[in-house]
Order: sequence, then structure tokens, then C-alpha cells
Amino acid sequence: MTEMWVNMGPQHPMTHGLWNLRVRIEGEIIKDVEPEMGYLHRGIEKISEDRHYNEIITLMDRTCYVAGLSWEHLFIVAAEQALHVTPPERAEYIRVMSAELQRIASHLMWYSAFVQDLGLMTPFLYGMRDRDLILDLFQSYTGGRLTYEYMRVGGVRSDLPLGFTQRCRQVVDWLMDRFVEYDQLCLSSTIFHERCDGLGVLLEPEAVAYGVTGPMLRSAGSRRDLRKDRPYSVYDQVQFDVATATTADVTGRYLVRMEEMRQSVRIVRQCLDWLDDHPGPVMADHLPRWLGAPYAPMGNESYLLKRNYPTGVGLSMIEEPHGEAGAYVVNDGGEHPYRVKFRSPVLINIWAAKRYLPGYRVADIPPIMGSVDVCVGECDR
Amino acid sequence: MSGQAPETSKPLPRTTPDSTPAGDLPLAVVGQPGVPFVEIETLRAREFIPAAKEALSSLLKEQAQGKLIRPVFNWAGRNSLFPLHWGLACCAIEFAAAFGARWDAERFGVVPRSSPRQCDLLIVNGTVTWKVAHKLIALYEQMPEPKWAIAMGNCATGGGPFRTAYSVVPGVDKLIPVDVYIAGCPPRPENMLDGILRLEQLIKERGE
Amino acid sequence: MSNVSLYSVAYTLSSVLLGALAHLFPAPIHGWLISGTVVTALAAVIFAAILLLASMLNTILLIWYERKLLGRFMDRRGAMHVGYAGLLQNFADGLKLFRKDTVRPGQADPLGFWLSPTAYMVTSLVIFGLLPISTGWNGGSLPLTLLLALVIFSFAPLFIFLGAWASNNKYSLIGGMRSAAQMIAYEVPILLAVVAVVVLAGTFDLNTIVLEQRNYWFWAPLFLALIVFLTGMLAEMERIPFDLPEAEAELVEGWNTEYGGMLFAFFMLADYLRALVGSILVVLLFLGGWTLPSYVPAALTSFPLAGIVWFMVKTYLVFGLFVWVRASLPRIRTDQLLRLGWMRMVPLALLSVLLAALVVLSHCLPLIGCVPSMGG
Amino acid sequence: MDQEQLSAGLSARFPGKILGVDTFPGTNGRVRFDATVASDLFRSLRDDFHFTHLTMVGATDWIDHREVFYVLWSDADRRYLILSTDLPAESPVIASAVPIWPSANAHEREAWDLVGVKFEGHPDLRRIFMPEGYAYHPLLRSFKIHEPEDLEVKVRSD
Repeated sequence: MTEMWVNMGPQHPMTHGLWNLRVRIEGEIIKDVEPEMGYLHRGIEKISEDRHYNEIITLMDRTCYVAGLSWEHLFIVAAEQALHVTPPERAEYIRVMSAELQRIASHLMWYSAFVQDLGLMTPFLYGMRDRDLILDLFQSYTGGRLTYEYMRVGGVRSDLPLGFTQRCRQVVDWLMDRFVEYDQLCLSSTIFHERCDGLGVLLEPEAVAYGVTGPMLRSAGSRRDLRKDRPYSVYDQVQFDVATATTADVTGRYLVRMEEMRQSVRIVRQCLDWLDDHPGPVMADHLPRWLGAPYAPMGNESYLLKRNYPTGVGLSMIEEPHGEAGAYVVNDGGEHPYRVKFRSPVLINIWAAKRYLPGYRVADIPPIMGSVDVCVGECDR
Repeated sequence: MSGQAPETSKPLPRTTPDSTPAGDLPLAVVGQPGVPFVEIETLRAREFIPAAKEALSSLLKEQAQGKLIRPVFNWAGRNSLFPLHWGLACCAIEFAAAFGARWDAERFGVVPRSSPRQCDLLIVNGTVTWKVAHKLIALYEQMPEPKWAIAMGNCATGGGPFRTAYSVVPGVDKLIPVDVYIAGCPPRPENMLDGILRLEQLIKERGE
Repeated sequence: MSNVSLYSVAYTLSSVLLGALAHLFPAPIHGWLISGTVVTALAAVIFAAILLLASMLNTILLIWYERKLLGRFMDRRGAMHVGYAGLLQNFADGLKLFRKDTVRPGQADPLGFWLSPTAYMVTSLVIFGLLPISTGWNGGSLPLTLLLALVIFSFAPLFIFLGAWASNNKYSLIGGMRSAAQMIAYEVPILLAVVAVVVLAGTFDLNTIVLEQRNYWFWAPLFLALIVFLTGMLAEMERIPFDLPEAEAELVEGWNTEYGGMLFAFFMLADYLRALVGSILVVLLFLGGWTLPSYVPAALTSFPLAGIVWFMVKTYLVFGLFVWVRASLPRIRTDQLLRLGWMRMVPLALLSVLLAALVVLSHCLPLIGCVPSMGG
Repeated sequence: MDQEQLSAGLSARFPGKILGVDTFPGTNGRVRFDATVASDLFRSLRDDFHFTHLTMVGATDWIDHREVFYVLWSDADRRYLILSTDLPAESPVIASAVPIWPSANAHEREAWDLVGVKFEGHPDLRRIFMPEGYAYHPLLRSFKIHEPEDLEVKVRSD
């Protein structure tokens, strides 16, 4: 059999975004792969050096467009460290609840794309349908479906609307029933197991060496979850279990993500209970003026100038739906951050394809890469 | 299937040009056993031929002016827009949501296809970088005529929030001709459907 | 109305047309035009045209039916704005594709590129001339209709592979190779399942096979063969879960990646033609064709063209089953598909042949016929 | 193992090359080291101090020098550590961490692409985001953001 290189991308149904997987195949067997990124490199780190801190939040939504609130959370944690600001507790609970709802939405998006790669057409629509319910919730308190601009340095933009908690409870209750349906559609199908079991195996030591994080690492049996290991925000106040699997394959990643959604529902319910009982402010008092009110008058931006403010640096690592995301923010005392650097879990997870793809068949690429949960926006930034 | 003229119960009317003028021929049809015998009214050939000629020439004239077939094809073209199935950035998520159960773009005959050869519509749903620019142009060129392009969202329209970035094309109309711009960052699925319906309106008005 | 057949309709039309035409010409030509030979020849042409029109209309209706049904499975509505309930959607699609440019890639082989979709389409259409849809409503009635239909049905991988190779595209080539392997692998179980039917019916003539089912439909004694036949037909039609030749996720659109415009429409139409043929074959071989069980009230079976109506109802129900499968199963992999074909389907088909032989030898058919739900 | 122990252990292994250990928010400390011992330090940190994960590699352009920082994670101790070193702006070269942590590959390519730091011993040090042949390292402070009107079509890769 002759060998040939096949380009899968940048326009290819498998990629779910703009990236290119160069595959060297011999017959149907994959010999080598070479992921190529950068087709969506939008220079977010460079633009951030020219923006006020609260303006960067706008970019964060677009960095990872399926998990906007998680990335807002990521940047806010780092920026608050760099700027020495402490948010009120209610804002932290709202952030955690938003991040967990976002995790469910992101995993539902992943579920839709993943089953579509397998050729399952119906669950794709079911996943999108149920994801829209969560987006409706977001819309009710942030105003946006994908891009929210909701979190602020020092808190969140606005409090939850009246009746939100009841509505949210209804939605998550409904979702818990749907998760059962999803499992029926996938796990009860023999073909699903034929397609997914034992594919894309990446065992824990290799996953650690290659820097793979998130559900991919936890499917290999690792219990590494930053929400437990280094609790940020109020994750030390809520009860949840770390979802793990032992098979380290596509089915394992499916099981981990499904369980994570259930655990997220658990966290959301606890947050809702807390929020019901503890009304209060959602923005920190005594914010420096240059951090500004959320709605600044146009034209007069002199008050945004920052004078004699202490410098600082912040590093935040959070458990984003795709894996561990990091933000490194350098505050040199100016009104813009001096340097912003993000760690994208997706970039590393895709890059490790060199390790977990060879040896399988061309037809296995869609399920395996689908199980990685690719979001090119955060990968290329 | 016999090729022979079969025997019938009725005598066959013999017709010759001598006995009756050509225009008044009584019409007789050979039948087959089990086949109902059919008679139809006499046609007057002297009137029929000029009338048919006139109708045909007027049809041809209308066809030459594009009044006959073109509206049909225009109707077909605007009601069956197949967009290319590819996602660039944030808008691609809303693009996918528009094909979900709640919005269901297939109601309007919009079905995404993965091969550019089978598409009529390039929806640029996201930020275009210089690195992908020539691939976008190639995809557009691979699509057979007639084809249309929609710039979906602020990034495709004019660079959006990344307008100042070093790697971003400030507006996809610098690369390919765009028919409809959809504002929004990202546009909601309703906006996308609205854009497609406006494109349909545009095709109708242009009469392509 | 029972003596009205497709051929008689064609013959009548031919007579009327030629009779009208004959008026325009003087005696010798007039006489020749209404002679039996010419009328018969035109009748054959009209016959073919009716078949073409009917199969095309049915195919387009079938696509609409699939889109709507699939939409319902997916909690949405499908095409609904073009024509009443989207009925005209597929006409719009077809006309648009007809009008679009057909681009042949520079490196592609011209002859293969053009020939393949045309031949694929034509061979799929030819089968319709062989399938009876009611008493007298068929084209040729040969002693070996069934065999001939299946032979023509199995031409497809050749043309698919030809088109895939001629496209000079890696995705197309891989898709074409998969398609050929898949279709050849599933020919065998399909033919064996058909052999089981033939053993029971004692003939290859489809008309007679349907008549043989007057006491009991064949699905009851040949349930195993029905399962094998349905699975094989799914693979032959390249529908989910066996649609890997055009697996969207890995091979962009499979073997028709490079095809656009009318050639793509040919492929698309021929795919659905084959789906229609598959459904019709299932109805003919296993579900009693145009007949209904005797306990059905006579009013339901005695109206004009009742046979055709019931036949179409059954066909669409069978196709609905295929759509249902498509909506609920994932796609399987090439090697798994081939393994399933050779290791599972062939033995099962052989077993069903054995069962059919046993049924015939043991003369237990009347017993099955006693169960009313099984037809007859 | 707390910050003092780490500091003492590292100083004993690399005398004079550990320039300081200070606190860093969100982590268990920042180790500033001399770039000449990078390779040995990485190996020692992985093997002796159980920092099995390399989470992030980044670089900052401080105009007069360039800082390269590494974020490490120890699964055994559940903590982060930041390594930081300064490189001269005219020749920013440091030993690659890929032989020790394979995950450094993509990070180092990114740092080379955007900030222009060279990693010696990297198996495949190419640009990762910008196309090959791009003339600039965009995250340098000297690279100014242009208004799009000024922006020429600089890049047409193949």
C-alpha cells in the first residue's frame, strides 16, 4: 500500500473549526499526523495590551465562543489578583453558577458535534435544543446568547433578575431527564460501542507528559480537577464529585463529560440555594475610579486614567469545560495590562494527537477528534 | 406487444384524400383487444398549423427575452440555497444553532453541504485571518455559478472587535464579492435566517 | 377497471396522438402512421416515458417524505415554505441544480467523469421497467425478472468507482473504494435472502411471487431472510448506518465530493431511485405486493387502482422504516461493516435458505397461513 | 514541601544560579533562575521535586530584556510553581524543555512565533500561528497595532 498525506481542513466537516489535520495514511491506517493551527489567530493577546481591563472581557467571550463565561471567569480571577481587588461573595456565587451552566452548555455543544461525527443525526438536534434552554437563561441575566460581557473586575455587571432561580431550577431539572435520554441514544447502541470503545487511548502517564488536561485526562483515571485541587472562587463551598473513567478512550471521555454535566447541575442547585438566601451587592465597594462604573459616559475618558496604582501580576488557572485554562496578567501600573498570556487547553489537547491518533483508521479520526472537544477560538486566540 | 394491425369488431373507416378534403378527415384509431376504442373530434389542420406556429414563435420570443424560463429558474435558485458547511469562529456556533430544532433553517430549503461544488452560498461566519484568506478565495472559486456570499457578523463585515489585529482581514469583502451583510456579534440565528431571506429577495429583484 | 394495465394506457395514448398527427399528412403517410407497427412503437416510447415520469415523481416525493419524516424525528419541521408543506422544495432543488454550472476539475478524466453519473442514473431507472406494482401494471414480464433486476441493481458500484476514480480526488477515491467493497460484500447476503424467497415461491417472476403470497405473506416463514434483506438493502442504498462511502465526517462528501450541478443531482436522484427500488423489492418479496389479507373489508380493496394505492402505501411505510433507522443509528466503520457482511449476514442468509427449504419440504405452509395476522 | 525547602534544595543543587525565590499570587512561589542552567534545572524539578506537568510556557517583552516564564504543577503536592528567567533582548535563546516535558512543544513554538524567543534543542521550532515567512514577532512591544487602513496584505502563504 502506498502512503499518502491527506489534508483534513481547514474546511472539513471533521474539524469543527478552522484547523488542519495533516494525516499520513497507509491504506486506511494512520501513520502520522501533523496538526496545523493558526487559521483563527486573531491576536487577542496583542489587542489586550491596548484595552482597559473591563474591555478585555469583551474579547474573552470571543476567545472561546462555546464557553464565554468560563473564559471571563478565568481572566477576571487573574485580573483581580493583578489589581488587588476582592469581589463580594454573592458575585462569586453568581460566577460559579454561570461557569457551571456554561460547562453544561459547552458539553451539550460538544455532545451535538460529537454525535454528528458518529453519524447520529437526531441527538445533534436534541443537544442543540437543550443547549438553547441554557442560553435562554444566560440571555435573561446577561442579555447575550454567546457573548455576554457579564463579569467585571470586582464583581458582576448586574444581579440576577426576579424569578431567575425558579426558572433555572426548572431548566436543570428538565436537563437531568434529558441526560438519561442522551445515554439511551448513545450507550445503548451497539454501534456506538463498536465505534468508540478502545479508540484514541491516551493513558495517564502519557497524558501528563503531553500536558493533556480536562476530561481527556480524567478519562484516563486521573482525579485532577482544579476545582477540587486548588479551589478558586467559591468552589470550596460547594459539594461535588470529580467525574473520572478508567478506559482512557472515546467512550471514557463521553462518560466523563456526561457525569460532569450531572455534577454541574448539582453545583448549580447549591449556588441557587445560596443565592436565594443571601441577597447583597454584586460589585465590590471602593473600586478605583479608573476601573470604572460598568456604563461609562462616552467621550469623557479622563477619569479612566490610572494614577499611582500599585503594580501587580496575576496567574489564574481554572477548570474550563475543555481542560485547564490559564491566564497570566501583568499590571505595570498603566491603564492597560502590560502583558496578557493565556493557556489554551485545546491547543495542547489537539497537539497531543501526534500521540493518540497513529495506529487507528481514517474512519476513527472523527470520533477521536470529536472526543477532544475542539474550540479553535481559544486554541488560536 | 404485437405489431400487427388487429382485427376489430367495427370495420375500419378507410380514408383517402379523394373522398374527403384533408381538413375534414374523420379520425379513426386502431384499437387492440381489450383497449377501448377512441374517437376524437376532427382537427382542422389549416387553422392548426398557423396557430401552432404563432404560439411557438411567441414562446421562443419570450424565451429569448428571458420571460419564460428565467423566472422559473430564479424561483428555483432562490428557494434552494445550499450554504457551505464550514465554521470559522463564533458565528459558526449560531450558524449551527440556526439548523437546530428551534430555528430549523431547512424550512426555507437551506441545507448545508460539505463540498463547495454543491453549494450556492458561502456564509462567512466568523473572523477571517490572512492565513486563511486564500483558502476562502479558493473555496469561493470552487463553487459553481450562480453563487452568492453572505458576510455574517461584524468580523466578516468589517473586522469587528479584532479590526485592529495584525492577522485579521478587516472585512471579507476585500477578498470576495459579498451580497448581504448581517450585523451582530454574533448575529442571532433569526438574524442569519433574515439575512438569507433578504438574499432571496435580492435574487428575486435582480431576476438572475 | 381491473383490466386496465400500464401498457393499455400507453397504447391508448399512442393511438390518440398518432391519430391526431395523421390528419396533418396525406394518405400514404397517414395510413402508415396509424398502422399497428408505428402505434406499437410509439406506445412503447410513451410507456417508457410514463415509467420515467412516475419513477421521477415518486423519487422526488420520496425525498420530500424523508425530509419531513426526518424533521419530525428530530423535533423540527423540515422544508415547509416552498409549495404547500414544502412539496415543491425538491423541484426547486432539482431545477437549481439543473441550471448550475457543472465544473469538471482540471485533472479529472472527462469520459469517466461524465459517464459515471449518467450510467448510474440510467441503470437505476431501467430497474423500474421490471418491477410490477399491480396486476398488469408492469413493463416486461420475463421469467427471470427478479434476477435481472438484481443484476442491474448491482451495476452501481462499477459506476460509483468509475466516477470516484475519474474525479481525481483523494476523498472521492477512498469513498469509491469503500463503496465498491461494501456493495459487493452485501450482494451475497441479499441474493441468498432472495434465494430463500425463490425456494418458497418456486419462480423468479415477480408477478408470480406476489401471487404465491395470496395465502400468507413471505415475511412470516422467512423472517430471517427479511432481516438480512433489509440490512443488505440499507448497505446497498448507502444509508445510515452504512453510509460510509459518503461519511460526511471524514470524507467530505465521499465519492461525489467533486460533483456539482446536474451531475450531482443525477447521483442524488439515483440514490433515491435505488432506495425506492429497495423498498419496492421488500414489498414484493416479503409483504405481499399489492395484495391485502383476506380479512380486510372488501371496500378497501375494490376501489379503482386499489392495488397500486396499497402497493405505494406499503412501499412508503418500508421506506419510513429506513428513515427511522437513519434517524436513530450511528454510522459504523468499514472493517466492521465488511465483517458484519461476511461473518454475520452470509451465514444468516444461508440459514434462511435452509429454513425456506425445510418449510417447503415439511408442507407446513397451511399452518402458517392459519395465523390471520400474517396475511392471506 | 514549602517555599523555603524548595529554595534551599534548589540553591544547594545549583549554587549561584538561583537568583531568588519570591511569592507569587495564585501559586506557591516564583523561582528566578539563570538561563544557563535551564536544562538541568528542569530535569531536577521533574525528577527530584515531582513537577510532572508543564502547564504553560510564555514570554514577555520588557524592551530591554525578555522574560520567559514556566508554570509547573506537581500532582503529588497539588501546587503550582513559576519559573522565570531573563534573556537579553538581542539574543533571546534558552534551552528547550521539550526533552523533559513533551507538552512544551506547542508552547515553545508559540513563544517563538509571537515573542521571538529561540528554544535550543526544540525538535520542530516553526511558527505555529502566523504563516511561515511572516516577518515579525507580533507580541514584541516594538510591533505597533495598525489601523486596518494602513495594513497591507503582507501575508499570502501557500
